[in-house]
Amino acid sequence: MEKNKKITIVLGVIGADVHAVGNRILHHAFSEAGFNVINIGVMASQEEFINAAVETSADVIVVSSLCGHGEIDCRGLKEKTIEAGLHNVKLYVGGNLVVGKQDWKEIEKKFKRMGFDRVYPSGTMPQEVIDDLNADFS
Amino acid sequence: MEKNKKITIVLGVIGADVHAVGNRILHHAFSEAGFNVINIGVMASQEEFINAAVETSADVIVVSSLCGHGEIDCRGLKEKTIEAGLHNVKLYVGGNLVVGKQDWKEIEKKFKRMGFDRVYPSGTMPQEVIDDLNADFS
Amino acid sequence: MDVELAKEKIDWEQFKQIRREVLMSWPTGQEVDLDEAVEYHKQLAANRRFPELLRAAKAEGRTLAQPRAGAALLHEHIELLQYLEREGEADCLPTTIDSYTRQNRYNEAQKGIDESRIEGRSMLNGFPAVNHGLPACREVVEAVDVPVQVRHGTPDARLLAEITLAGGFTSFEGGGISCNIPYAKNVPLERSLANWQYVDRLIGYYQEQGITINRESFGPLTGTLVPPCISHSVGIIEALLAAEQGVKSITLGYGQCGNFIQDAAAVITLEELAREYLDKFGYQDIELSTVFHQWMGGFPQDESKAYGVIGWGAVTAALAKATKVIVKTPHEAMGVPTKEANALGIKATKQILNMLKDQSLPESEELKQEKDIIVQEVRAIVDRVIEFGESNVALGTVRAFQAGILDVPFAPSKVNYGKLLPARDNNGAVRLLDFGNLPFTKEIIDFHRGKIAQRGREENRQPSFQMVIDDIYAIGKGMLVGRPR
Amino acid sequence: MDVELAKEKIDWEQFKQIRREVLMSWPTGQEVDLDEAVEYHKQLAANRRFPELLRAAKAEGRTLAQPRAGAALLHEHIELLQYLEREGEADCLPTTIDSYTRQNRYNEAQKGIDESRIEGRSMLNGFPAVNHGLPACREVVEAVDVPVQVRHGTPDARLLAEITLAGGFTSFEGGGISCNIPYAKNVPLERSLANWQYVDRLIGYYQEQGITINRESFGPLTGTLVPPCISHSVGIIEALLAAEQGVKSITLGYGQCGNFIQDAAAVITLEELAREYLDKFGYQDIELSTVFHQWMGGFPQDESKAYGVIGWGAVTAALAKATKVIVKTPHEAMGVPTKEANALGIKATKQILNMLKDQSLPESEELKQEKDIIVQEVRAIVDRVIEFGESNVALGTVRAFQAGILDVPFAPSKVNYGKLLPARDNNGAVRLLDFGNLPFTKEIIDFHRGKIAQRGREENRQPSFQMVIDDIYAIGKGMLVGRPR
Ligand code: B12
Ligand code: B12
Repeated sequence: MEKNKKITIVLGVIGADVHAVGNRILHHAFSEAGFNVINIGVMASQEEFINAAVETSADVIVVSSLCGHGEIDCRGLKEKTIEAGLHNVKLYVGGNLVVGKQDWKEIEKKFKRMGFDRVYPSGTMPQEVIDDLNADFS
Repeated sequence: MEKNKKITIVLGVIGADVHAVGNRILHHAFSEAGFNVINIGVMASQEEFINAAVETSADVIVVSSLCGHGEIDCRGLKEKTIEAGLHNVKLYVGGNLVVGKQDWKEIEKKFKRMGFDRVYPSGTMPQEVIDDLNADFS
Repeated sequence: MDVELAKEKIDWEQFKQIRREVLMSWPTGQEVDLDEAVEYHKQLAANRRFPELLRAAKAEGRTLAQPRAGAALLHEHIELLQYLEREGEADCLPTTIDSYTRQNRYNEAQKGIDESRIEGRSMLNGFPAVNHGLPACREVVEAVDVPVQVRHGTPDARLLAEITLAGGFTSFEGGGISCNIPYAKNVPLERSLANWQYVDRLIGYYQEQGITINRESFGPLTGTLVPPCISHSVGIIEALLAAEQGVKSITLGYGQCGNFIQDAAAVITLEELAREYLDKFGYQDIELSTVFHQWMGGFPQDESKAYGVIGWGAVTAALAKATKVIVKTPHEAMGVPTKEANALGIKATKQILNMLKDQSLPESEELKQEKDIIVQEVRAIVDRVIEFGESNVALGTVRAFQAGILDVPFAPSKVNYGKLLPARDNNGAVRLLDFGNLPFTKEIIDFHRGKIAQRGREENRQPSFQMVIDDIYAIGKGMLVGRPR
Repeated sequence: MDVELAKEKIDWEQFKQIRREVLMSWPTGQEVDLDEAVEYHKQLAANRRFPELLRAAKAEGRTLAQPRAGAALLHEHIELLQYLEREGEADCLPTTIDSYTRQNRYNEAQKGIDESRIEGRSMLNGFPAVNHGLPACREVVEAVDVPVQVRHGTPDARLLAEITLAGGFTSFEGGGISCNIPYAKNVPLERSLANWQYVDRLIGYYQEQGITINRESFGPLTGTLVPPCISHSVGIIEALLAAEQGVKSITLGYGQCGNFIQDAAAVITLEELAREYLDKFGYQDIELSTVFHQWMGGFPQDESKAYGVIGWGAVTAALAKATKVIVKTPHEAMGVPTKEANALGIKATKQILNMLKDQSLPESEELKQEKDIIVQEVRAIVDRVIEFGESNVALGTVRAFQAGILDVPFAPSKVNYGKLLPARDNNGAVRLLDFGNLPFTKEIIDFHRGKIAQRGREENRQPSFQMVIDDIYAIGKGMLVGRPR
């Protein structure tokens, strides 16, 4: 990837989830860090993520799930990206991904198996993702 | 034991232990409950317990140990009662008997092995001991 | 929008027409029979009735502790509540509704129930009361000896209310604003307000039959740096709308901001101002109480630090003499708490509430100043809302949100104006950095500007969005004010 | 008693004579070389020096958090302190001394060390510093990056002070009254006062060499319903005695009573009154600070409830702006805490201290009244003590205790008069039910009587010893005021 092409991120909060604060901060942080951010906001369906990624030729889809329904809401997203021809688009997910306090190793495995490239626990600071984005796209 | 003979209790806090508040309350509670209380107070040595029991023909010795040194301080007390001919005197012990929060079952076993008839955890209310005294001496 | 917003108690015949449709939207709706429900409530023991408990607590000047809790499966949910009653020593209980049900997505809720059965653990973040239906609700209510409340955040809670109230719940949380702006993205205010007029009218009907149901507004809104003037204005409007439909027992909510003088001033003025406006509108016979929410924003991950946050919330609730406190848990930052973690939060809170039962915050110059500014701010907003509605409060609310006269920070809703920017002052009180279109006098604006400028000087930086971000992260990082590193 | 109580700084030559004996009382005494110790202190970094930390905290208006901690074996003790620094985020650390050492029973302490080695766990309730000796102390001090204080309750702490101060500790807790009355049974006051004049003179010597060592009085005394006037009087007398021997950095202690207005008033007046008396005696150059002890009486067994008690203590310390707070742990009712439990208590406390850093309790009528009464009471007592001593404060103290002019509730010591009976008033403030021989004016007595009578009326019972017992149990049972069932 050329150095001066801005990386495009589709950002959103999936499912019936309305937690808007983290989304707003991620938007701010990614923009400040020089990325091109397409923010589809809260309560975004899988289709909205896919459509936005197709329309903007996005490099990465960053999914937030805070409310606990991450397992149900994220299932099948990877398959839909492939159907849509987004073979090279990376999938990141983070937040409070499941209901309750569970073993993180298990959660990570579960979401990796669903096809996510990177999975982040609650409390992850934006800088960490920014560093990973820079690593994945350099 | 006759009904009208008052049961005599030797009460004290053993070793280098200065915790005086529980002692004062036990004294009050045992007296109110009709027992004859010989209170030798805090920082009482094993010898002081034995002497008081011999002098007053006590029925029971109630040892408190709060400060954590119960294991070291109580060792040998049973043997000393026997040497002193106090074969029928019962030995009760209670308080914060060891250093730190430990498995209660283990502590109880340890103190029973040392020769105590009854062993009480921290937080035991006076009424419980009074009930046991009444049971043991009726 | 063709929804009509009532400006007085909805005609019962008209109500019944809408009602038929509501009850048909999911099969369990058919289980509701209002006459039978009224009979059910009449035989419900006083210890299971929320309005009675609130009245008693208020008379004694004590603060009740209530957790949040809800699980996908009925037996699991009952077990949870019984545990919180027995081990957690909760004074009253909730039934927190899952977020599919909150969006009327009963099919997805059903999927969650089914998957929970298979996985053997709750896959939902709450209790899907509509799917479980009326008899299940009564099982819940009867399974415990303290009153149970429906807690949620549902823009269209009509069916939920029908089922749960007929199901014996004696308190219902929410409101046309507080269940929309923080909890939805695309729901027009006209619609959520009309839906909630329905809920209030339903409760008004129960009241006509002699059954008082408590109504509570969701004070914390987005839980994130919401200044008292905003949540108070919303609470007062929702109280007026509820009273209009015949509701007689109202609990006003407020989410802890963190500065105890501001928080105490908020709890005190919340009830005073609500009373003032209810009186003005002729609703003199309303029983009011207050509910204080322990810190509703981001929590520290560390459990002992979470206890610190919980403790501070308990202290403020007790000193401000709120009627009820909603309790957080040491798991808050992680996820829906286990029943054990939930009980720990309640017990820590109750220890403090009990120790402080006989103490309260004395009057002081500082407290008086905070109360004064809140009163001025709220009157400025609410008076304008009423004016905008030309005597129709609901309509005024819609117009006020359009105009940014009412504005909720960090709200996901598109109908929210979204220009307010709050930040803490140098003592941690929440002030405004950007006022959007709030109808504030120069005096009020200068007060806020002065307070925030003072902090800027202290921190040697210009107030900006970075300051706000720092404040949002602060409590999670063990601070109240987000100071620059 | 043939002990002589100094009324001015002890002559250095005379001191050295006693010193020879002291150092000979246990082999490790021979390790102490004062000149070498002074050199050691001179190269000790500022971050390891207590007086510097206290000065900085006071200037910033923040409250430091300090745990209690001590284990039998050296490596175990160091591990404990490092853990509390790293995981617990403690601002400063203690070395709590075991209770055999406190009674100079070094043989038994040695038995404890040996048994701990065999059992593989600490059989002592603290660190036996005398047995471990000087090099071990320096290992402790150098193992962590924050200052470490010796905490104990030793009537004769002369050897302990010699070894630990030469060992690099920069703060020493205790006093001739506060380490006797609550901590001993048969030790004459003349003797403990003289022993502590020795300790203070030793610190005065370091001061003469340019090394400031902080001295702290043990405010809580028996930790059980001790009214502020008693602990303040003791603290002020100990401060005067320390200043007399050349001590320049003094921390005044107070144990939380539970009513926050009384507690805040106590912290504020403690420093004001100490300053007043130090000035009166011509000691103008003393650096003062305050330490607030989280609830020192019986704790709840339940750990979440213990967190509640800890949180309330943290709030009061922060709002009253104490310089330091001594932290309890969720294991308090059980026993010496594990290092993990100890860290949890500190973290919960620090979360609150940090959140409240920028807040303080505003002045109010109620606060003013509490301050006034404490000031009146303390002046009544301390003035009489000074009068009794005919310009010899130590002698006055001995006579005052004999006469019951000074009296500590629930103290085990035979030299304590033992007639005071405290009880809570209706708001939880600690008042007096029986005054013993306290030299109080009718006005003060009427104030207490009125307050307790008010509670009696509220509870419909005559104030009696049962009320006191109920109060002692109350916090353990989740209350502050022990109401009848
Ligand atoms: C504020 C809040 C609310 C507000 C939200 C207002 C709004 N519209 O935004 C309100 C009160 C409305 C609310 C409602 C609910 N909430 Co809520 N809420 C919170 C809370 C306290 C803070 C969230 C927050 O704003 N944090 C601050 C921001 C900055 O942090 P953040 O959201 O975590 O985002 C950051 C990181 O997670 C990370 N991140 C986020 N996404 C991603 C993605 C990637 C790829 C990466 C790398 C990083 C990343 O970066 C963000 C910026 O730093 C959390 C608990 C907590 N965290 O302390 C619960 C919490 C998220 N809520 C929860 C729940 C259950 C609900 C409700 C269902 C029920 C309820 N308890 O009322 C409803 C659900 C509504 C819905 N349909 O979604 C649960 C989720 C449970 C679970 N996962 O097990 C939590 C964890 C609380 C709990 N312990 O029960 N909530
Ligand atoms: C107040 C207190 C003090 C005061 C005591 C004042 C005095 N002279 O009385 C002061 C501050 C001086 C003090 C000093 C110390 N204390 Co202290 N103290 C406490 C505290 C907080 C409360 C004790 C109390 O008065 N409780 C109220 C009374 C009514 O309850 P009680 O004493 O438990 O007694 C009741 C029951 O236990 C029971 N009971 C007692 N004996 C018996 C016997 C029988 C047979 C039965 C059936 C029942 C029974 O009935 C009593 C009446 O209800 C406890 C912790 C706690 N419990 O919360 C620590 C505690 C006892 N102390 C402790 C320690 C270590 C010390 C010190 C070594 C060091 C220190 N931390 O400063 C010194 C030791 C001094 C010494 N040489 O003994 C530890 C003991 C540790 C352990 N066992 O592992 C405890 C548990 C605190 C802790 N978690 O570290 N302490």
